[in-house]
Amino acid sequence: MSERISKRVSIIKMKKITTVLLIMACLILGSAGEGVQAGALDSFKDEKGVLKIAGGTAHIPVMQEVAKRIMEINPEIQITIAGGGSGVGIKQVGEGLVQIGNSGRKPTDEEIQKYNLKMFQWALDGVGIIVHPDNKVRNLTKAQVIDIFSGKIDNWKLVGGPDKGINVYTRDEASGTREVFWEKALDKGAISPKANFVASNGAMKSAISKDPYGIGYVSVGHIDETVAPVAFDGVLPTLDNVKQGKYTISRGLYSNTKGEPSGLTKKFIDYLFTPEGQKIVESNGFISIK
Amino acid sequence: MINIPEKAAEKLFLLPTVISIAITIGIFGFMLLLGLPLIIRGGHFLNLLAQSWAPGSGLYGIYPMIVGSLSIASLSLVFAFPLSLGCSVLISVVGHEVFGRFLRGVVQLMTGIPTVIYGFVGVFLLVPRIREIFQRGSGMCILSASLMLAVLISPTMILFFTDSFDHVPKSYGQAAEALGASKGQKFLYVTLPCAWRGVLTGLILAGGRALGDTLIALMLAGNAIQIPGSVLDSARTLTSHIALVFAADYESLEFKSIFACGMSLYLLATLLVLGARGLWHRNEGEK
Amino acid sequence: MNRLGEKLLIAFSWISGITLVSVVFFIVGHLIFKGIRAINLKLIFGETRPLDALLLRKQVFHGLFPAMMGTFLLVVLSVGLAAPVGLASGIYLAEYAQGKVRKIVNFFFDILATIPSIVIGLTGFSVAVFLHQHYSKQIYPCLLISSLSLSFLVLPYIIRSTQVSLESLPLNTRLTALALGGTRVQNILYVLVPQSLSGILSGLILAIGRCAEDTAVIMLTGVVATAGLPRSVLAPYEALPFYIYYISSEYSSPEELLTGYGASIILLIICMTLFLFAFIVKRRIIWQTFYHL
Amino acid sequence: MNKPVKIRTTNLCFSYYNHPVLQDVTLQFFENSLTAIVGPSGVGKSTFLMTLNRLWEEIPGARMKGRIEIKFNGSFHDIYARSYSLPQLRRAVGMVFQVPNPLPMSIFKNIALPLKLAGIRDRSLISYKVEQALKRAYLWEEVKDRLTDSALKLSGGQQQRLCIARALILEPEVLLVDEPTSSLDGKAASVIEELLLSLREHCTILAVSHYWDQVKRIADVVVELSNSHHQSNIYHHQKPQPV
Repeated sequence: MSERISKRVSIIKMKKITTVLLIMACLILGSAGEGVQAGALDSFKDEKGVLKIAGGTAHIPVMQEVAKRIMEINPEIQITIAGGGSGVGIKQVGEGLVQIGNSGRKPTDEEIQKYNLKMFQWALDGVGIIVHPDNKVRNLTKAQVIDIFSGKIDNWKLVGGPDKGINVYTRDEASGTREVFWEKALDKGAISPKANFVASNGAMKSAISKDPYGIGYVSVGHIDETVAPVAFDGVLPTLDNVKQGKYTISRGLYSNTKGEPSGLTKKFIDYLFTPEGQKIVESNGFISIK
Repeated sequence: MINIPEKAAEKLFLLPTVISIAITIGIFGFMLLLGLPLIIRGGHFLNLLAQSWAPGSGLYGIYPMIVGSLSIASLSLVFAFPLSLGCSVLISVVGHEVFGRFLRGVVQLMTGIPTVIYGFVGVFLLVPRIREIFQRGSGMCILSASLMLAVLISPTMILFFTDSFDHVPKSYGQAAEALGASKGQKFLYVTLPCAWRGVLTGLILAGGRALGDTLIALMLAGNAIQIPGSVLDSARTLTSHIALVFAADYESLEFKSIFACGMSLYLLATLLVLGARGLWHRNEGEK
Repeated sequence: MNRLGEKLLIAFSWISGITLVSVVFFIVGHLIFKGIRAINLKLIFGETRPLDALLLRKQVFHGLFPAMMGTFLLVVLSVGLAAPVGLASGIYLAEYAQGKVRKIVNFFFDILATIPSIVIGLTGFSVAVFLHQHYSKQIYPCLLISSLSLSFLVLPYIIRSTQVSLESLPLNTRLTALALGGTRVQNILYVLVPQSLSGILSGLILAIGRCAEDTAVIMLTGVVATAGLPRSVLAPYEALPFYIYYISSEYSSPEELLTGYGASIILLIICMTLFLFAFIVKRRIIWQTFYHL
Repeated sequence: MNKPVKIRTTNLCFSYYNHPVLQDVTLQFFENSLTAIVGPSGVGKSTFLMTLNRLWEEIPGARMKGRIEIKFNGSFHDIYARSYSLPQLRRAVGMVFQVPNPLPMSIFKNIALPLKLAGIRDRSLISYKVEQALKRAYLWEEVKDRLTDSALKLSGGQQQRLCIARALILEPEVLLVDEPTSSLDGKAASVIEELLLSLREHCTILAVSHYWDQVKRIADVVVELSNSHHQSNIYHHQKPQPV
C-alpha cells in the first residue's frame, strides 16, 4: 500500500519537473524569433548579445527608440540603457562596464587620453531654463539667473512674478547638463545649497511641471507643454535659436566608446548617423548634425 | 537514507553560519577599505562626520547627511510613536472585538506594502498638499518624508508593542482588577510599567527602519545638501546620498564619501542592535 | 487616574486606530482609483501579443512584462541562493550553537538584519566593480550581483524563521527520535525540520516578498530603466519596484504616469498576496508534503 | 529476587543548573521483571530514567556523575564509556514518555520510524515488523485497516500504545516507561497495564508511577526515591502474585 502511494507522489513530482523543463525549453527555443525586413537595420540581423549603454540622461529617449527598433528586428539582441549622467557614462565606458557611454558634454582631453575614448557627436542640443506653465515669468537676464541659482534672489516678485519663494532644482555633479549650464549660464557661479536635487533630465521636467514656483534647467529636447521655457537674455531656448547659434547655452550630444567600436556597438553608433537614426534624433527634439 | 557522520554534519551546518557572519563583517570591511582614502585625507573618520559638504573647496564631510538622516528619522518617530501606541492600546487593551482584530489585520498587511509605493503615493499625493498648505518651498521636505516614513514604521512598532503588552502576565492584570482598577488604570499602572522595555525596543527597531530606509527620503525629501533649518526645508539623508552619488567617478573623493555614509549607517545599525539587545535580554532575564 | 483620563485614553486609541486605517485606505484607494483603468493586458505586454511575449518570441516594449520577469528571476535567484545558507545557519543556531558562540552568532545576525538595504547594495556594487577590475571584465552590476546582494538582505529572515520554528518545538518532540536511537542529524532531518516546515516556509515567503519589493539594493547593483528580458544572469535587467521609482521621477506623459500607477497596483497585489500567504501558511500544517507514504 | 541483575547504577549524582536532583543513587534492576519507581514529585524519577538511555544529554544545563552498567550479551557494559555508541544504546533501551508523543505522520510511518533511523530499508521486513510490534502492543486489531491514517487521529490510549509499539519494534532489552497512564482514563490505563505485564517476558521494564494501587497491581519490585539529601532509600517488595 505504501509503495503505491509513494509511486503516485513521485509521478506527481515527475509531472512537475516535466512542466518546469517544458517551460524552460520554451524559454530557450522561443527566443529564436523571426525578423522583419527593414533597410538600415538589416545589418543587425546576424548579431546577438548584450549591448550596454549608460550615462547622459538627455540621450535616453533616442537610445530607447533605437534600441526598440533593433530588438524588434532581432530579439537575440539585448540592449540595456541606464542613466546616471555624463560623468558616469564616461567613467563606465572608460572602465569597460558599458560599451557605450553617453555624455552631454565633450569628454575632457584628460578623459579621452586616460581611457582612449572615441567620441561620436550625433546631435546638437541646448540647455533651457524652465518654469511651471502657470508662472508668468518668461524672461530672465543672465545676472538674474546667476542670482536665482545662487540663492541671492529667493522670491519670484523680485523678477516680476508672484510673491512666492523660488524653489531651485538642480542636478548632481555627474550631470553633463549641469556642467554646461553651470559653465555657460552661471559662469561657474555657486549653486545654492538649498537647491533640490533631481537625477535626470526627465526627472527635472516632471519636477518642474508639478511645482508652480520651481525653476530648473533641462535639455531642450525634453521641453514640452508641461513646462514653460524661459528666455535667457531675451533668447528663447528653441531648436531654431540653438541651430542658428543665437542661444548660447548649447552643447553636443555624444556617444563615447573605448577605442574603435566594433561589432554590435559599431552598428548601433552607425545607425545613429543614418537618415533613419537622425530622424529619431529630430523627432526627440534635438538638432540633427547633418 | 542519509548517513552523515555527526561531526561532519555539524561542520556542514557550521560552514554556512560562518559564511553568513563573514558577509556581515565583510560588508563593513568593504566600506572601510574603499572609504579609507577619504578618511586618511580627512585626517580622521570623526572629522569627516563633522565636516560640511563643499566639493568646490575640497570638503567631503557628510555632516549635512547625518543631520538629515537623524532629523527625518526622529521626526517620523515623533509622528509614529503616539499613533502606534494608540493603535496597540486599541488592539490589546481596549480590545474591541471587531475593530481591534480588523486593525491588527490591517497592520499585518501593512508590513507587506513596498516602500517604493509609499514613495510613489507620497510624490503625487503628499508633496503637493504640503506645498499648498504651507505655501513654502517645493513640498519636498523633511516633513513630507517623515510623515510617509511614520506610516512605514508604524506596523513595526504596533506589532512589537502589542506583543509586549500581550506578554505581561495575565495574573498581574487580574490582581489590579481585583483591587478595582479600570481598564485604563490597569494599562497605565500595570501593563505599561511591565512592558516598557518592549516598548522601548520597538521604538529602537522602528528608528532603525526609519534611518535605513532609502526610497522615501530619496523621493520625498528633496535631497538638498544643507543643514536644514526647518521641517519645511529640503534635506538629504545618508541613504539617499549613497543612492544619488554611487554612479559617480569611482576615483573621485565625492564617490568615496558614500562609503563614509555606509560606515556611519553600519555603525548606527550596530548601536541600535546593541541597545535593543541590551534592553530585551535584561527583560528576558527578569522573567 | 480619573474617569476623564480613562475616557481620553480610550478616545485617543480610537483616533489613532481610525487614523492609521484611513491613511492606509487612502494610500491604497488613491492607487486603485488612479490606476485601475491602466490594468489590462496592454499594460503588461504593450503592443506585443501576450503569447509571443510569453514564449519569448517577441520583445515587449512599453509594457511591464520585462520588469515583471526581471523581478521574478531576481526573486528566484536570490531566494535560491539565500535559502540553503539561511536554512543551514538557522539549524546550526537552533540545534548546535551554545553558550558564547550562540550569543556572538546571534549578535552578528541581528546586525545583518539591521544594516540598511542601501549599504548592502553598495557592498554588492563595490564587489562587482572590484571583481571587474581584478578578475574578469565580464563582471559588472547585473542580475547575478543583484541576486547575491538581495540574498544577503533576506538571509536574516530565513535564518530567524528557521531558528525560531525549530526552537519552539516542544521537548517531547525533540526527544522522540533520539529516544528511538536516532542520531542528531537524523533527528534534525526526519523530525525537527519537517515539524517546523510551516514556520520555515513562511520565512521563505517573507524573503520572497522582501526581494520583490526592494528597490535600494537593486538600484545600485544592476537594474536599469530599459533592458528588455535579461539574456543572461550577467546582464542588467528591469524590475517592477525600480520601474515605479523611475516613472515617479521621469514620466514624460500622463500615459506613462498611468503605467506607473498600474505597476504599483501589480506590485502591491504581489506583495500583499505573499505576506497574506506567509501568515496563513504559518498556521497550517503542511507536513503531508514531507511525510508522504 | 532470584532473577539475574540487568542494570546496576553506582553513586549516581545528577543536577540541573547546579541544582542537585539525584544524589548518590546505587541500585540494581533485575532481568525480565517490572520495577516500579515511586517517590514524591520533583524527586527526579523521570530524570533517573533518562540517565539509563543518556537522553538527559539533550537537555541544557544537566550534569551527571557516577557509573551505569547494563548487561548486554552476557557481560556488563559501562554505557557512558567513550567508545559506547549512543544510537545503539538507545535502540537497546527503549523509552515511552508520560504524554504520548506520536509524530504527525501516518500510523505506519510512526512505527517504522526507528527502523528507518536504524537504516533498515527492506520494505517487506519493515511491514512484517510493524505488524508484529502492533500486535505486541495490542493495537493491531484496532488500526490494521487504517495504517495510512494520521497517528494524531488516534485516541490517547491508542496513541500511548502506538508509542509503546514504536519503542518495541527494535526489540529492546530494557524498556523505560515514564508514568504511561497519567494522561489516560481508567479503561485505557488498564489496557496499558495489562500490556506492560505481558511485555515483562521479553524485557526489563522500569516504570515510573504515581499511583500506589497501580504499583501494587503491576510491579515485581518497587524502588522509592526519596527527598532525603544524602541517600535515596530503596525498598524491595515482593509483588503479591496476581490471582
